[in-house]
Amino acid sequence: MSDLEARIDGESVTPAKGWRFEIIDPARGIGRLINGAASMPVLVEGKASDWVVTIRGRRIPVTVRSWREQVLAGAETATTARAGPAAVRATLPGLILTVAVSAGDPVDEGATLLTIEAMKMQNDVRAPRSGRVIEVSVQAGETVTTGTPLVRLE
Amino acid sequence: MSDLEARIDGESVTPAKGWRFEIIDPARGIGRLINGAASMPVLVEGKASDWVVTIRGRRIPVTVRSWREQVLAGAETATTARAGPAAVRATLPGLILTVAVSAGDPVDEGATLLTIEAMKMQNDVRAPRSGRVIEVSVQAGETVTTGTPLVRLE
Amino acid sequence: MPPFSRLLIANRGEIAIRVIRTCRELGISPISVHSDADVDALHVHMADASERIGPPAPRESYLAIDAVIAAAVRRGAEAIHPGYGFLSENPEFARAVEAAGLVFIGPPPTTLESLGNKLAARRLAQAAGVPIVPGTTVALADDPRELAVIGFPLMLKASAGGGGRGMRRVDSPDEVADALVAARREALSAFGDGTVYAERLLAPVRHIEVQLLGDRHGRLAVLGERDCSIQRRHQKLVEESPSPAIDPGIREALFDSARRVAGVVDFHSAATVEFLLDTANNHYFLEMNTRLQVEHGVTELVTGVDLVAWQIRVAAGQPLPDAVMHASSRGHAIEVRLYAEDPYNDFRPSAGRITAWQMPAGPGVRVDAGVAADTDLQPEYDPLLAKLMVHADDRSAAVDRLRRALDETVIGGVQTDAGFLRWLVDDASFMTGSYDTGLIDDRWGIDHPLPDEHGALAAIAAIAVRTATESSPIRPPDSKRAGSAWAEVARRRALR
Amino acid sequence: MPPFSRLLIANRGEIAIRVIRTCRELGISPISVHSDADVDALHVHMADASERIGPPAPRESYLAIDAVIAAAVRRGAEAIHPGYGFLSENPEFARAVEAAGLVFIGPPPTTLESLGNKLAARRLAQAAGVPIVPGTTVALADDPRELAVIGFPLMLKASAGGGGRGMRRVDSPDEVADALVAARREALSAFGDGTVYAERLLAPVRHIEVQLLGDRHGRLAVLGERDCSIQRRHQKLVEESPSPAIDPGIREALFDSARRVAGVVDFHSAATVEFLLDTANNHYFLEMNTRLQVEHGVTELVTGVDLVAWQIRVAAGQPLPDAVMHASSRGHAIEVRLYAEDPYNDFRPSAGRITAWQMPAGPGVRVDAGVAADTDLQPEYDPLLAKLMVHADDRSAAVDRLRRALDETVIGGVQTDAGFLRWLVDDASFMTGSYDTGLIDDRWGIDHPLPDEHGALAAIAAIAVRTATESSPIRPPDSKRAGSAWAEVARRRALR
Repeated sequence: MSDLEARIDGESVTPAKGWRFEIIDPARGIGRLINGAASMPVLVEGKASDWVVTIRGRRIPVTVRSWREQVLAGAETATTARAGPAAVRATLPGLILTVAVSAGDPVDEGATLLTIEAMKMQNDVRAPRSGRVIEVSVQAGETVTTGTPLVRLE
Repeated sequence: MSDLEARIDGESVTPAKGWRFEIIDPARGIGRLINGAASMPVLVEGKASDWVVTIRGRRIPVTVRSWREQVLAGAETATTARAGPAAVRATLPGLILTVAVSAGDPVDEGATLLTIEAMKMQNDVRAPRSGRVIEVSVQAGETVTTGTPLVRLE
Repeated sequence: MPPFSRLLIANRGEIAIRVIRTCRELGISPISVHSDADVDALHVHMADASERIGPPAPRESYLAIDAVIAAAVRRGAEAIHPGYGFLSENPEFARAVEAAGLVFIGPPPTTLESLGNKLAARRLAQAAGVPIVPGTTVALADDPRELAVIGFPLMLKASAGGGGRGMRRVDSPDEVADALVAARREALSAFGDGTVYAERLLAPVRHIEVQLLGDRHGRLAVLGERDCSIQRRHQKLVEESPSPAIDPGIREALFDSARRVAGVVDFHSAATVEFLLDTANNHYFLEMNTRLQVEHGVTELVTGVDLVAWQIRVAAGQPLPDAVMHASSRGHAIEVRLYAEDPYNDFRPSAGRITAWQMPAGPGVRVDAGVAADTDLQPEYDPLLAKLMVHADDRSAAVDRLRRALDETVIGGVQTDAGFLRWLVDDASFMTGSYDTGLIDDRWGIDHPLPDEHGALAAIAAIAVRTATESSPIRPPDSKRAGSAWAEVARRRALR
Repeated sequence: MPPFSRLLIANRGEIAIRVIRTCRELGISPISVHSDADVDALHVHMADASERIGPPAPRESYLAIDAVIAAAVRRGAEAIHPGYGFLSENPEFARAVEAAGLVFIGPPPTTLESLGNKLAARRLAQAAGVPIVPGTTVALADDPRELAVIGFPLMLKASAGGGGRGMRRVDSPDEVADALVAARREALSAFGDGTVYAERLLAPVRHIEVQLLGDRHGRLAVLGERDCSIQRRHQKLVEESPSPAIDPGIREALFDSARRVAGVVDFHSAATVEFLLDTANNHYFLEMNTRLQVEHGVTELVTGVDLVAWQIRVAAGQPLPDAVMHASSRGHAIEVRLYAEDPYNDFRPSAGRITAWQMPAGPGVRVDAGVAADTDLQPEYDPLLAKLMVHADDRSAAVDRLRRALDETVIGGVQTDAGFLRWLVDDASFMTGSYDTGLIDDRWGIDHPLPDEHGALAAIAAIAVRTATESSPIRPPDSKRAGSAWAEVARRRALR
């Protein structure tokens, strides 16, 4: 077990002292964290190195890797970081209402790129960083699903 | 479908007219019987020819057989009916409290053979028909599970 | 400030969970106990910690005083809640709890003692001027001549009894000898005490009980009555409040009798005084149960008073506030007990694994369950699976709500009494509230026949499902779900 | 005699199920409708029959008047319950229902019309002598000079609006032009009407609303208030009754204003008058919703009145009895809405499949859910999953019960607002009841950071489960359960 490292948001996390985890309902992934008098129900979903732990209603993605997996992953991350253009993707499914930019436009970080209507709400999609628009992959009136590439920034 | 015959307690049953069955939750075997305005939730468990349908809280064992299976089953039943001694088995798990008969005793239908304590209750096990006791397989103080042979009648 | 910081629940199943929930609401850390049969039980998983107290047999675990107290001490619990059944009315246990320096959530040991002996309780009630069921007030001899005076039919009852055990109906003088032997044997085996007494069998009667709640400062709240007349084997199946059978005058008479009985003992915590009510509206003291009743939730629904929370608070010395003292009843509540029992076979316990478990929800529905899907029923223990309670404006709306809730209920794998309960809500004597304790014998019977139309409907469902699953490949035999042939249907639907 | 023999519910999700349950209790056969996205939805399975009314887009299904009425006629329904949202406040729909010879469960079409236009409703309330939020009572021009008089900050609102859509906050004069364009565009797209008006933005302020229930014979019951001050995007997340902010004098003033507004229209059925209450305890009319409110269950818990049952009964002409007219409030009730929304990302909707779904139960807990395990969330519709309600003696006990209930709640597969709600029950301003509509902005924020201790606990859990499942063979990829690696643990445990 000491071989395994947990990471949240890329940061290594030291497991809490004094607590232990008990499996309750393996069919549904429910367990309980116990520390003497106190206890807390928790849901654990996932497999291999990718887990999502729900504590007090919050889904916390946790990467659990052995040293060997960490070395392999480190190499991969380095490659990704060097990659050039950034794709802005839909984070929720919905209808494209307006598109505010065209290929070639320079945009500032936080500028509105387009608007998606989902679940009765209009949501602005903003530029994650400053740069030039290389490509706009959607148009107003189009329906998109989660993960659909919307705009590519240089 | 017209090839399939349903039997309850060995009796052939004609499916109700005007009703149809709709699957609701296949993962748990839940459906609904529908007849125009009326409907009724039902649970269906089992496989092949052996089903248990729960309607209004009552578990109803239903045998569903094609004509071919009926012919085979008919031959088998005939054999069973001819078989000689009857084994009286425990219908629930529990502790044998008293044994009222010994091998060789003649018993009348309905006579108490032994007493089982289960779930806080004393339950009398009675002779299903008149006959002579061939063998008593358990003794007082013994714990039995469902299906354990208790007494054999001639 | 929570009344206690840690509390051990010396019970299992739904009542252990009931107490765990209140502990959490009061900020108390709940500790459970378990026998080897209950390692994976729901109540164990819901507590902050659980202590093993012995093998499956109740005598070696949930009834093992030393093991339970050792568990409480080991975990640093300050109080023990005994639930109902098991050790809840055992004065020896209550004394041992106090000797260990812990708080027993219940009346004082002396009170458990004087009321736990049903014969002593009869004498006590009589002395308090409360009418008792006609019968003997001393132990029966082996050849009891006094029975002739009482008259037949009569009931033989175990003095140390409860829960319908050690009871025998006697219809004529020549049945007395056999019945006495049987009652003594059952009483001795169940309670270690073969003392038996006799009561005239009153019929038709209703079983009506009064809920009491007292603090350690002499205040006693009377929290209404419950009608528990629907019984099999002298054990309750259905309870409701208010009783549809009584008017304010009778109610006040019952309350007065309940107060009198409680007044002659040193009382605090929750208790219930049980009465029989005959068709002339005379009531007779039956017994006083010095613990939380299975059906306490019915009272909670109509009065809004959390009985478990107040049991714990008064045990810690808190006085009952005026809001509890003067709590009034609102609307109508009914509880039905979901038992793993076969109503088509004389309500005998059924064994097995719960394959499907879907409880009703929505307005006016409360479910206190002790099991879930995939629970294996433990034959050592009481077959109560869950209590389904409804609350509505009036009795008629409550019955309609109960019918709706039962129709939403799905339990697979074992026969339960739900089949009886679903029949009951359409029964004329239940709908009008005019039933008595003979309802099951008189109107249901032992082997209620299968209505032809239900057979014809079952045939449709079984043929339809076999047809739908016909093309299914053979599933691995280790598949846990009972309706395993359905899996293929589910898979196909998921892909669509 | 049931009020109707067959009733169609022109809605989906939890509210359709809520109405289905009451239909069953009243002996009415419930008929549901569904879009192509909802073929397998829970509300469809619980009805006696369901009619397809179109493709997933609401405009082509749940908002398609002709399709809904055709479905009702086809099935022989005598009445239509519109639920909330969708067609519930649409006078054109109500007229079409009546034109088809069916009964619309709601106020008369003329009343929907006069109150549906928020500007007209403001004028109407003002004429009735009820204070309104300071602002315009006529439509804003494209270059509105009058805004300077109202003062900043102010809110632009859509006259045809509701549910927070078409609303824009304006903090200074130079933001007016852009905000007006945006508000008009959103209003036009959502309601087909770009009319906009302005109200001063009052803060700090509480949102308190009064529940009305009227019959067709002129009787009007005022069933208490609800405090709905905890909102995100001007949509409610938490509601409670009674309001912890008001005393009997203020309560009576609110009731009086509510009665006045209802008095100037032709009213029957259920409706809610919404007010803002400032720190000086002045109240201002906001709007009157002429339909069942999402949070109606809170009122049902404290008053014991079944609002849906009475909506149906008064629609059939039954008068309100005295018991409803004089229903009093008992105890304290709180509702929290479980939404598929990410409170760590500005409460944006989350999409996906619900992998685990375990709702709380036991004393004082009511759950009205629209989904279950294995439900795929439909992005076309409102992300409300369930309403979790608690009822207890007093507010403090209700908050403790809510915390306990949230700790029993398990939802897997999608992030919900349960993370916010669990934080809320420990927040000082919620515990004391002193919060206002700014609570989420002021105390929660947009990206609530992960407490270090929760990260450290998540690490333990993830490492423990990975370790426990390490030896597991690879599972087939079609396994539906998200926690599929757990399957091996389950299998090993079952064999033991």
